[in-house]
Amino acid sequence: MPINYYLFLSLALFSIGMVGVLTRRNAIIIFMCIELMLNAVNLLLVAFSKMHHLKNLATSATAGTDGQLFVFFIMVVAAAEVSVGLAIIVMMYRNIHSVDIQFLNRLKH
Amino acid sequence: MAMLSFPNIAYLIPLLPLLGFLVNGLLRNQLSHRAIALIGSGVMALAFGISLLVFYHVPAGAPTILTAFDFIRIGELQIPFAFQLDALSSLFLLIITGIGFLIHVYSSAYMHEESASHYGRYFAYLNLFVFSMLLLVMGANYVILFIGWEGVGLCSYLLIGYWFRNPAYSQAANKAFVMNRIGDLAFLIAIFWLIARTGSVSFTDLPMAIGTVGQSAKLSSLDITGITLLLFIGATGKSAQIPLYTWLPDAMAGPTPVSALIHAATMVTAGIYMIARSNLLYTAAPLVLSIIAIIGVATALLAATIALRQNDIKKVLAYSTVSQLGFMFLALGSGAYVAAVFHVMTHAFFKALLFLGSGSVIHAMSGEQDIRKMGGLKKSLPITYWTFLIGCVAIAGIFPFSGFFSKDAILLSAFLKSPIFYVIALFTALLTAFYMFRLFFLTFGGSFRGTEEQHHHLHESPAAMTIPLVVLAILSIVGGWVGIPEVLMHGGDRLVAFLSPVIPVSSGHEISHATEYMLMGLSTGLVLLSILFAWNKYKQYRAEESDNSFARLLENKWYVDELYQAAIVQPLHKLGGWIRSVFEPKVADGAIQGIGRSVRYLSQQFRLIQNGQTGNYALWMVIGIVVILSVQFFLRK
Amino acid sequence: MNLLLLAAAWGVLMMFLSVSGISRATIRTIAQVGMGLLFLSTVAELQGIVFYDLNAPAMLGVDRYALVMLSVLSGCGLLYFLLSAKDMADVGSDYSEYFALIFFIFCGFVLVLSFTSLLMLFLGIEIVTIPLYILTGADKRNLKSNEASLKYFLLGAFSTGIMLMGIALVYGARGSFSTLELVGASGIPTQLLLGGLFLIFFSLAFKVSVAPFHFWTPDVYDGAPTVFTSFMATLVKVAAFAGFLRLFDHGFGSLKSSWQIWAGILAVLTLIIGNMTAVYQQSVKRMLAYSSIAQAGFMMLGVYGLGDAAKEGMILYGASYSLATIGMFAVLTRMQDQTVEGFNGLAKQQPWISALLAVFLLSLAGIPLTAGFLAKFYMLQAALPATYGMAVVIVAVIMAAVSVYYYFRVLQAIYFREPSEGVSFPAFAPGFVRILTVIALLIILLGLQPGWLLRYLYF
Amino acid sequence: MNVTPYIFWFLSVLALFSALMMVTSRNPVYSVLWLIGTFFAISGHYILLNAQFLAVVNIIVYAGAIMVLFLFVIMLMNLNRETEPQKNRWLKFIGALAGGCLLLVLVAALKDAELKSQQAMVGGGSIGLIKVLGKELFTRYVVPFEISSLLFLSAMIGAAVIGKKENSQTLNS
Repeated sequence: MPINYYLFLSLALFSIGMVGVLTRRNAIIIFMCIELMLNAVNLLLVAFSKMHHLKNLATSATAGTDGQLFVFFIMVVAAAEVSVGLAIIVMMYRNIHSVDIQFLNRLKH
Repeated sequence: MAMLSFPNIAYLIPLLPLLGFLVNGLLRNQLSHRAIALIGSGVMALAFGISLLVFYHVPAGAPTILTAFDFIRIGELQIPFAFQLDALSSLFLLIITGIGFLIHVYSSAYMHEESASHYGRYFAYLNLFVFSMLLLVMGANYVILFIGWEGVGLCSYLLIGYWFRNPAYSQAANKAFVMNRIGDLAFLIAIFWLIARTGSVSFTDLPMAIGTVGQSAKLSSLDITGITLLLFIGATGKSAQIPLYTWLPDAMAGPTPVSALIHAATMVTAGIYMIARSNLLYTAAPLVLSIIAIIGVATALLAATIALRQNDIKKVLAYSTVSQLGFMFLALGSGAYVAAVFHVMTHAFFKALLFLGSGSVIHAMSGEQDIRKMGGLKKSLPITYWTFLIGCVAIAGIFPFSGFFSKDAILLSAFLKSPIFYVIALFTALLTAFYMFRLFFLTFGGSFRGTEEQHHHLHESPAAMTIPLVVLAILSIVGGWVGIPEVLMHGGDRLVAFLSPVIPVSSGHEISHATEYMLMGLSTGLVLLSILFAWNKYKQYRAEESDNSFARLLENKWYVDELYQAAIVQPLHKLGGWIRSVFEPKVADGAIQGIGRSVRYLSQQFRLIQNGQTGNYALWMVIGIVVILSVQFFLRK
Repeated sequence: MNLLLLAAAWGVLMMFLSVSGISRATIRTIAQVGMGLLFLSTVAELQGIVFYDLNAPAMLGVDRYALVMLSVLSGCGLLYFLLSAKDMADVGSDYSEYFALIFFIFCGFVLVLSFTSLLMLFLGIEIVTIPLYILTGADKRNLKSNEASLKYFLLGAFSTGIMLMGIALVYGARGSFSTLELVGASGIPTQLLLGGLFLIFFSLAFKVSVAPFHFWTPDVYDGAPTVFTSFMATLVKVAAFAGFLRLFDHGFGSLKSSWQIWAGILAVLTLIIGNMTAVYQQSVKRMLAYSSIAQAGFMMLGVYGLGDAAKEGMILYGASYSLATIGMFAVLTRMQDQTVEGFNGLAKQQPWISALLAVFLLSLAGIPLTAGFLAKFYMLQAALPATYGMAVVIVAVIMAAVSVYYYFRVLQAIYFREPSEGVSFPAFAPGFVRILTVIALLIILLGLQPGWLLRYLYF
Repeated sequence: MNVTPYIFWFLSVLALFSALMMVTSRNPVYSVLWLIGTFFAISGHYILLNAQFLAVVNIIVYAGAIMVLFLFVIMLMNLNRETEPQKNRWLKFIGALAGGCLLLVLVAALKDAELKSQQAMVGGGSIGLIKVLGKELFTRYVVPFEISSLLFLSAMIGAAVIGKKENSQTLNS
């Protein structure tokens, strides 16, 4: 497939995630939107890795593995982030019984 | 013992006050008043002794550069922590340490009623100030000069705020600091400009920068104009010139010896020192020189008119300082750098004398500063009276007092620059004589107008205060004799020759002896007239708008006087009052407040954006990204 | 690489100490010893004594810049522990876990300072920030702390997403994550590479709180427990900047014609916003939070200017700014009233502490003969040769003057005001005062002899 | 007949549609479900690209573990109703506009990039297989692999610190 298709698809997913971050008020949904952004990146990385693989097939059999391994690490980090993030959200919820970020304005000055 | 011979011994000059600062600052609770005063003044005496040594050893040719250590080294740029010993710096060293020593001695008595802790702190700050001032004049490059420059500003801030029980004082300290900062800004920008173009900030590299030694200049004329202009703006802040002068009168909130040391004799002359130091650059920037001359003469006139109407003894002296600084800038602007330095020196003598004298008066009057409530102090304060008189005569510029020679040199240079400058400067000199003698007569002449209790307490100050007065009075008389103009005595002008390694002697205009005599005679005669007029008007002062029949009779007898009064004095009084009440708060301070207001407005706006909404923060980020990316990818090509 | 192993080991040790039931004082001592070892091991490595070599040049490459920066960070970290370790006990009950997290953050510092692959940069930043989210929210009983934590987390994760997209685009353009191969031999950037470069740039700008990506900073710094704000605002920010500089100097340096001007614009914007907003803050903590943005603007000048001056300046700035801010925060935590008025008349009762605070404030304001002045000087000198350098320098100088205003408000309160009614100042322990004195002396020493620290860069 | 393009378009439309539905759903539970849908579509793309390992991990880790965790939290908080108050309409509009602009800018900037003629290898290639990736992971990538353990350690400590109940739960704001 032309790499441009993947590029645009993943940019579109990325932007949808971003729009979600900008328009929603529920912290969990915002967090999910961020996960969507990460997945868009993952898709793009995999596509690029296959592109580089195709391009450098002649010189190196393992060209492009970097990209897929990077995706693996993104998943690792995302899992760690999720555990911490959800813990923070739950802590917040325990205190104010809401996950609405618009209530988070005690710190304005 | 190589360490203790010239030039290495010069390291001790700044180190001694620093030592005094550390000892007095750290141990002030353990030390007695006596020990504190001894340490504070002792280090100054030693520093003065060494300065004398340096002064006699300073070679006539190339400056001696003492490199203490490597300070800043960024790639090609090297800025060592170095001192430069030459004619100009050694002269300033003498003034600073000498007058500084006298003022320390004076302070030991003046501040005696403070608790040991405060007393120690006061001396520590004073020593720190002297240390910074010495860095300023000894620095071999603009960065070291700037360090001293900032240091003196900081100490001035601390010392003005020293009597912080009164909130107005800390306000004044703030104002002084902010105004000084504005000047410092320009200075710093000038330094970076210089670095960007020449890659060096050493004074010894200046000739190379303007390309006088056979190679092409590193600075274009635009660069030189810009740098010198910025340096001058820096100088206006420190040396209280229009428009950054209003802090100096307010700074009089500090203790009187502080006013004498910082706000009369030393710190405020830093701007003049800096410009004299950069004279090579300035000579290459005639436009900036003209601006300096205009600002200088305008400041001189403006401050003198305000001084006419002041009743606070220290305020009169403060405005007089501003006015005298204006004279010095006029000299600089006229290219007569030596005259400016000369006036710095004589002014240091007589203005320190006047301030210390006023301190003695205030001390005797139990803190009263209003000259309308004084009078007749001649009998109770004989030493103060005589020394103050000498100071007044010197500042008025009567032959052969020191002020005569330096002022004459300035007037001459102004005359050569443009007759208009000369006329205004001469007129300002008349005003100076007038308000100084008004001050003098109101304070010492006539009969006592204070309360009975004050009258009872009147006493001459202790020896620690009067001895500095006497020494300064002697200096105020003889101090000018190093610069007797050629026309009066062949080879009399030793200052020009002495400073010639730093400030090249310009082979400029020649002026006939007859003209020079005429100018001298004119100024002396007019000044004498002006003093007479002040004597007549204020020898028997009651109250400003008194309806006394005797006074009216007197005035009627002098019909000329009334004419004078109506045509000149009243308008001037009005002008002085107007400047003080309208111009200063509205225009000069108003500009500063305007800056403050716009900062406040911007601050409000920024705080509105910072509204605590996470979503909005993300939105601003995305907007930032979109804007930058679209400009980058679609507009920048 | 001594520090990486040691910090990881100590982090694990601290983690297990939490269940061992030993006293807090012992835990604190162990943590302080650990930080001291980190510092010593880095200094040792600087002298060529390497205990442990990771030997993965494709991932990590330690150079002298990284080592000097790491010794500055661990040295400041040691002083921070000595000053503030006690205060962490007031935050919550998980005393030893906080130390463990901070040791893990130091592992992250190593990665951020010595990465040779974008993967390590990414991992390093995550290892630094994930513990920070937790430390921010460590004061669980305090809603402000919760809120700050959540905000920081959401915005931080958002910016991580942007960085990853940038890395993906760069990978698409170059086929490698190595920072040595970020720019092709031709040196002509493709659109894809530029797009990736800019997205990474934005994300790093977020991490170091450069405008307009700085909005999280005041809220998070204000909401977080003050001990941790002190850590975040100093060491973390400095490390992030060092990484920023490393990537854009070594990696994208040859493309500076495209991004340099933006670095300059953002630096100017940051300086203006940070300083202007700090001016009217009443709370000293919040003032320091805004001023940290302003200081970030100055550090951004290093990214803008690049070159040796920027590197040296970054080290000097890191040291001077961290030392002064750590000192300020340590005193602030102990103050009863944390507004500017709370400092009124401190000089009368605590002259020595006041003098030390004065040194910190003067250094932050950039007054000569303190390290802060030289740090600013180096940064301005770095920015000077760049395109439009003079204009940026002028703005920076003006803003430095504005910053004097708000730092001096505190100084004024300390020296020129009478103590407020009913406010008593805390008694400072002698040991605490000694450490503060050491910090002040270091600031003055660096202000006189920057070469003392910087020569390690070359010898 | 080559079915690859059809699969590609189908998966892409599915991913985009699910993503849009995730963002616009009022009910958080639906959002989670739509997001899982997106993940499946993306996993489908991975399979199409012959990145089998990632496809499996994506399903197991993301769709399986992480999203279940989300669902669990939402259920725990009893948010499974359409209770979420909506943002100001203007803010929503501006947010969407900003996101849209970013997409537009990026697409416009990158559409003429050097990638025009490049292809991603579909179907073939062995680099996505566990064998190849595993070998790389434990040789060249062993350092980051080890270091990511630190990340998990700190996340673990973090979750414990944050999640543990404080003894005295006094709220002060």
